[in-house]
Amino acid sequence: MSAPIQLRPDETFILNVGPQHPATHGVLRVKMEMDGEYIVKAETVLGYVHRMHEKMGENRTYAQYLPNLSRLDYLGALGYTHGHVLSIERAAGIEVPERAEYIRAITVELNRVASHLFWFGAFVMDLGGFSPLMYAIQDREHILDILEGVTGSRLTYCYYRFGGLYNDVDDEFIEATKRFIPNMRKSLKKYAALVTGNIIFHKRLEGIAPVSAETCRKYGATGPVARGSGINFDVRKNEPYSVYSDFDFDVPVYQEGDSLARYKVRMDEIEQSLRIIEQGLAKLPAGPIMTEKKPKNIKLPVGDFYQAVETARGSFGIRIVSDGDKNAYRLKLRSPTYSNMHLFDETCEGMLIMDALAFMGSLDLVIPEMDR
Amino acid sequence: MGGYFSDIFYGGKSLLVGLSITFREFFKPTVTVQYPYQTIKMSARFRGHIELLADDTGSPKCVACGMCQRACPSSCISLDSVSVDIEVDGKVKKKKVLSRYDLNFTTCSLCGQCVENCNFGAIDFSKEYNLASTRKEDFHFDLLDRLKRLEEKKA
Amino acid sequence: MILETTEQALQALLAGPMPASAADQADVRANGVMITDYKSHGYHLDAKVSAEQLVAAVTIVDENGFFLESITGVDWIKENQLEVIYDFSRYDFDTCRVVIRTRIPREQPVVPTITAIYAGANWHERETHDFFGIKFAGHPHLVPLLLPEDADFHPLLKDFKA
Amino acid sequence: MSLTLLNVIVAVVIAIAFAAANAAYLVWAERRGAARIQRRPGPNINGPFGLLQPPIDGIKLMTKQLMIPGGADKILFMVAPVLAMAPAIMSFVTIPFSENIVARNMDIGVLMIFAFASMGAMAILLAGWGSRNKYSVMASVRAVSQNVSYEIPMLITAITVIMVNGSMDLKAINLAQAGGFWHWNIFPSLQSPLMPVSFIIFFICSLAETNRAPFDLGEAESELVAGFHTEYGSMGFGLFFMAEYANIVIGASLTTLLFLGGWGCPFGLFPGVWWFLLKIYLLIATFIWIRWTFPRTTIYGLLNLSWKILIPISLFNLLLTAGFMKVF
Repeated sequence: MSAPIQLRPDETFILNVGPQHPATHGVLRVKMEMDGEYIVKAETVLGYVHRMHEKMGENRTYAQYLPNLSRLDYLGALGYTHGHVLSIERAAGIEVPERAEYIRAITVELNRVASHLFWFGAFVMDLGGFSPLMYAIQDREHILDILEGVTGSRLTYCYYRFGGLYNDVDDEFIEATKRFIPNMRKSLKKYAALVTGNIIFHKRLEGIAPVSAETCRKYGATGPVARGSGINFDVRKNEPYSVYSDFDFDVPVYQEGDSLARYKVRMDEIEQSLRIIEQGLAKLPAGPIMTEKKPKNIKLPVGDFYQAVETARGSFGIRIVSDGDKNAYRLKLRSPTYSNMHLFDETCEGMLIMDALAFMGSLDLVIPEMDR
Repeated sequence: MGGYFSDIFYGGKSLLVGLSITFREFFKPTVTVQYPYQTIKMSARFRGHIELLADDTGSPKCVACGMCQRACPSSCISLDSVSVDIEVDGKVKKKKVLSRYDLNFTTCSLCGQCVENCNFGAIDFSKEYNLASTRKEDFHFDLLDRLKRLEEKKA
Repeated sequence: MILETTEQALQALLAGPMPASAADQADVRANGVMITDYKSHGYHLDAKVSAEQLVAAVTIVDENGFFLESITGVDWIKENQLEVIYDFSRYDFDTCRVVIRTRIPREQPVVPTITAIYAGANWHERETHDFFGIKFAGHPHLVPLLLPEDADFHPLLKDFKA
Repeated sequence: MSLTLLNVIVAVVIAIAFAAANAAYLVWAERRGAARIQRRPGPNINGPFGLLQPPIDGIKLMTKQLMIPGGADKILFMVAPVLAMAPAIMSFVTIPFSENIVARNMDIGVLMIFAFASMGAMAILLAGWGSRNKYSVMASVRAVSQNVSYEIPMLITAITVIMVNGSMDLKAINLAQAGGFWHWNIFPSLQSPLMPVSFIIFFICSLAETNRAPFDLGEAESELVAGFHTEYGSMGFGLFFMAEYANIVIGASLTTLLFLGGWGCPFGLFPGVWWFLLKIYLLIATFIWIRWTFPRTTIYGLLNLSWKILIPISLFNLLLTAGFMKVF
């Protein structure tokens, strides 16, 4: 029997966006209190893919924890494993050969381009355009092929080791990467004409969900979200790690703080990553890819250690509290989208649902990385 | 008022530019592979599940030291050994021989720590990727048996 | 630059002597501010405060333009204490990472909330509550975030058995 | 008398069959076209070029269980898909495919098609309301406000054409455009110098009226899950799907008849049904092409476009045409 929907005209209703919803790209749930199509209040509910990676960090040795890091963010996994190996190397005082660091930087940047490409496609699909996703996936597929050729896997890489790399790159990798860069530049021009210049796309994003620099600071937003709000913050520049100080690249910053600015930041970042890859290939030194004393059974000194890296989504931090054992006493993962998504609840109040979902897309969410 | 018409003009132009791009893409060749009918070459470093390697005589190189078992983050390897007497130069010696090597592929995360930690080069990645099943038990591999079958096929 | 300003402000708050070295870190150390070796530890300033001084310390950090990186806990079961660690960093090129930590007894794990200062602390505090059972007094919505809604266990406590 | 009746029945059956066949094979064409744009092959397993895909999909949809969600208004829920399909088929009755191929020509053919087209909005509203799903209700309200606001510029441009040709009879309108392409309504004449603009407005409106991308707000899948047909499965969904494509064919036919000279040849040679079909399928290809190129507009962007751009321009055009007709 049908029961009438009883709502007074001034009454609001609850709309559950998720846990299964096309716009949330995974299992994220946003409980929205709606007044018609306007959002009165939103509450994000996390934890649908929570796997307690931090507890696993306490139970496993540092080396055994390596595969976990690539399961955080399946789109830009190399950045996260980079953070882990850097933190261990910092704490244990392991010197890494230059060649290994260069290869790390090149592969991380390739992975960043792949991640941004996938975000670009998925974002435009959020806005209703389907073809750009397919074009972006085509380009991303080339990167995955290149990375598969050197790491052996396509998404959940386990390539870096404490003190170096799992294996060296071959000529095929260098050739393929050199071929890829001009093709990618051509594709970027295509995306600029097809999507960035499109009037419908502009009208949908311009002025939508402005996030002020102060809000970013209060929520700890990093990465393209902060850079779209006029904050010139990139861990690669602010706190140079690895060999990033050797590269000449710019940090794209836009002042507007709206969804379009966040979009533009990421698209410009692809170009900057390509520049880093180019320079890295040109400068790639010869030499070993592993430290001479290959460390086995790493034990860290007692104390706290923090390492931040710039992943595709923002500043990823890893805090290790060690009691001198071969596994961590406490291992905290600071994931960037966790802080970035936190903005959403406050910012989307009073927005139309379609703008709010476009805004959510512009935050570049990867749910497993948020839930850890 | 001028903005009104220039908006319409540039907006319309951007739409035509978009249409011209998809029009050009329409006539380009397809890039996909028709998977079950066509396959692409696997890269040399592809990491499938692990497999045991045989020495010249066809028996496994593995000496059952258990390094792989200890290195594995998700403890998906389990192995057993028996000690057998063998005669070397007329003397009877005891030697550990691998009797069981099971891989629980359901929990394996393909990190490669086992292969790296093996001091005898006794395990390597297989190139198999067509692994699909509706039953969990199909992913509990008996690698010793697998090696035996591979050797028989070779012989 | 900012390192000295923040350090002085925190010193003034604590008004205590500075520990001589970082060597005795794992032992329960007295409240105080300490400059750490960035190269080996990854952060510049380490301030240990009491739970009552926490809000004042975070206010100092906020006034100096830091952003909240994360909040987490550590279970020091041997000392029967829980530690809450606040990480702060900066957006500008005056790189300075500040760690503020406080220890509380395990039996009564209560610290004041900092959501009034940093709105973004909301989720971090909820997460810490999930994992350690640390209560943040004054938190507007302290319900499980990453764990199920009805979770009454705290998995990162060292005596937690699944 | 009986022979006429038989004629009408046969014609109506043919109209239904044409609508159904078009709906089925336009889905195939859309999937193949989209695939080509995205550089994939598209459906190609079932039959040559995947041509057996539509009947197989149809069988699949028909064999599925018809589910009615709990708490839904059963009658409205069941009626809505039928109400979506019926007016679409009815409109075919009065569309002349050529001078002689028409089920039932009417003096007020244009009016009749517009009348039936407006009923599509009601089907969407009923579907959304009857499903008792918040997403569906939101989608249907969107779709109705969209349909209402785009009917206005569409009708105004249609009135411009009617004024120029002096008839509401689709056949008469086409006979007035007979001859070479310079006689077509799309080209500016002394009576109405802004006709190309009218054509573009009419084309945009027919995109919006058929709920096609970039105006597919009623089924915005990334926001409202599947819009008004979220709760529909089986043939209920199938009917909505077919109605959408039938509406596209009507939109394309109407554009052809009003602006592109209907069944007339561009060079005045061999007028006939083949020219008509060629024109409507070219227009439909453009519909598909547009859908796979652009992102979706916002609801306010959509209404702004209608009320701030299309309606003023079409009204101005109407006035201009009236003035020119009086002067020349």
